[in-house]
Amino acid sequence: MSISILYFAWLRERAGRGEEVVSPPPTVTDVAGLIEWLRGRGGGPAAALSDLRAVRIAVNQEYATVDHPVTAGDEVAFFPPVTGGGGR
Amino acid sequence: MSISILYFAWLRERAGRGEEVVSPPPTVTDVAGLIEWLRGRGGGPAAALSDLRAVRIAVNQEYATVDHPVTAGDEVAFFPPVTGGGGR
Amino acid sequence: MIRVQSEDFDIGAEIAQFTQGRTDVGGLCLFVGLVRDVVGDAPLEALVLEHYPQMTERELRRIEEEAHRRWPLLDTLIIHRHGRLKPGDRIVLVAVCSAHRQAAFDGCRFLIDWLKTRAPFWKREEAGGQHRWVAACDADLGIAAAWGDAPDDGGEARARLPGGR
Amino acid sequence: MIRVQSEDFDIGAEIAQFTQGRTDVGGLCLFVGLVRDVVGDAPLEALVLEHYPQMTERELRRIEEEAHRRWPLLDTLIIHRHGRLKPGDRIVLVAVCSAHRQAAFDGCRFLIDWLKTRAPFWKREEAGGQHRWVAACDADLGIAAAWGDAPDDGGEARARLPGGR
Repeated sequence: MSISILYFAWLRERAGRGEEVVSPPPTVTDVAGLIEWLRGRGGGPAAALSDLRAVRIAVNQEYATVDHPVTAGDEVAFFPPVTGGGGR
Repeated sequence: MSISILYFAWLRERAGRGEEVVSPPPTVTDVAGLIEWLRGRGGGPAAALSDLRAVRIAVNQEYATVDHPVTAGDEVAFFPPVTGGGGR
Repeated sequence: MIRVQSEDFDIGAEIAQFTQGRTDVGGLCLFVGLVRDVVGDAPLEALVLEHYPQMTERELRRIEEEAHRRWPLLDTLIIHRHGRLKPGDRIVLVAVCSAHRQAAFDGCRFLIDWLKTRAPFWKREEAGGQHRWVAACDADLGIAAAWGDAPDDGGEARARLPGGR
Repeated sequence: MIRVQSEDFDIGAEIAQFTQGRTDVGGLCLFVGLVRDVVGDAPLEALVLEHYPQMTERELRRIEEEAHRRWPLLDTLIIHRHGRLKPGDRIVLVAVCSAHRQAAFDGCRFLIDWLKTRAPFWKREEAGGQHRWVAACDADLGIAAAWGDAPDDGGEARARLPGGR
């Protein structure tokens, strides 16, 4: 299956890419499995996802948790907690 | 002594005047005395001040109560509770 | 900054001038009060705002000072109109800028809440060929009082008159 | 109404259009967030705002719908910029109009509070030749949560990963 991965902010910098299309094995059925698989693959994305304390996830543009299922054609985004707006 | 009296909003309409300069006797030493004296004089101002439930007072442009002293040269204003601003 | 005027104001121009050249502002909060078109069930023809000029300036300045005392505000602006207004017309503008948005919101809301219960303006509505002085709103007094240290307008004069008349 | 753009916006023109031809608005509340000139002790050179376009639109629309669900708002407007900004530049505009000022203030503040914890924007500060991604502010999460039914951004991913890694 093919899944689009997006990285934003410092995760994008650490991953060394803003997006990629990956084809994990069918044993990957949720976000947790996808993260495990990406870590196992090594490189920038593995570094970006090495510490998940400040990582948020969206599946198909909706906030999600690691138990969210992933299937072919999904868009999975990894990013830090948001900091938009103004006047903090 | 001479005191300037101002009336606003419906008190002005009921008094039939927006301002007047009055010379009450020296026995008038506070706002309460002034109101009594104006009532005794009759006419529009007496009608305006007949029911004080919705009357507010300012002496020299400061909110005041009826026990506030009045002396020559003071400006005493009578008006309803304020209703400025917007977006009630 | 306080302005009381019969003329309309241009929100964009006022805000541009208000923050002109500043780079220390993190948040700007603005409130504009406008004349609504309906009074109860009747269409409003006009709203006439009367005020007590010398006292208005003084009270508005005091309200502004109180806001600066309570929050770290960089600047405040109050513009209040008087005279004859039509539905859709602007009545009042309150603007506050601060480094932080919480202070900007709190300061702005405080200014309009206190203004409505302190500044000597009175509204007269004209609708259906009749005119009616708008009664003060108890809710507004409660809202202003909720800020604490509620300002005193002297209260009901009757209650304090000897003999309670 | 939602707009996400790199260009600046004109507050006066936006507000004029926002209330154009309306006579049912009693109160308009506006918040504008601006780029401040200092980061800690260092002068800020630039602020770069990155975002997640498809998700941004969706989240902002959801936040707007939630505000309309909670208060009787006549209209709402959110404009958020992305890209490279300088000190003094406008970042975001949130405007709300309602028949009544309380709803206008509450709705406006709610929109900016939720936006700051939900809309997928990230700020990078450039100061002293270095750049630094702004960390999310715990206070902002608390502020958003105080509105009740706090929106969930999924929370800390680690905590939910099998084995807690």
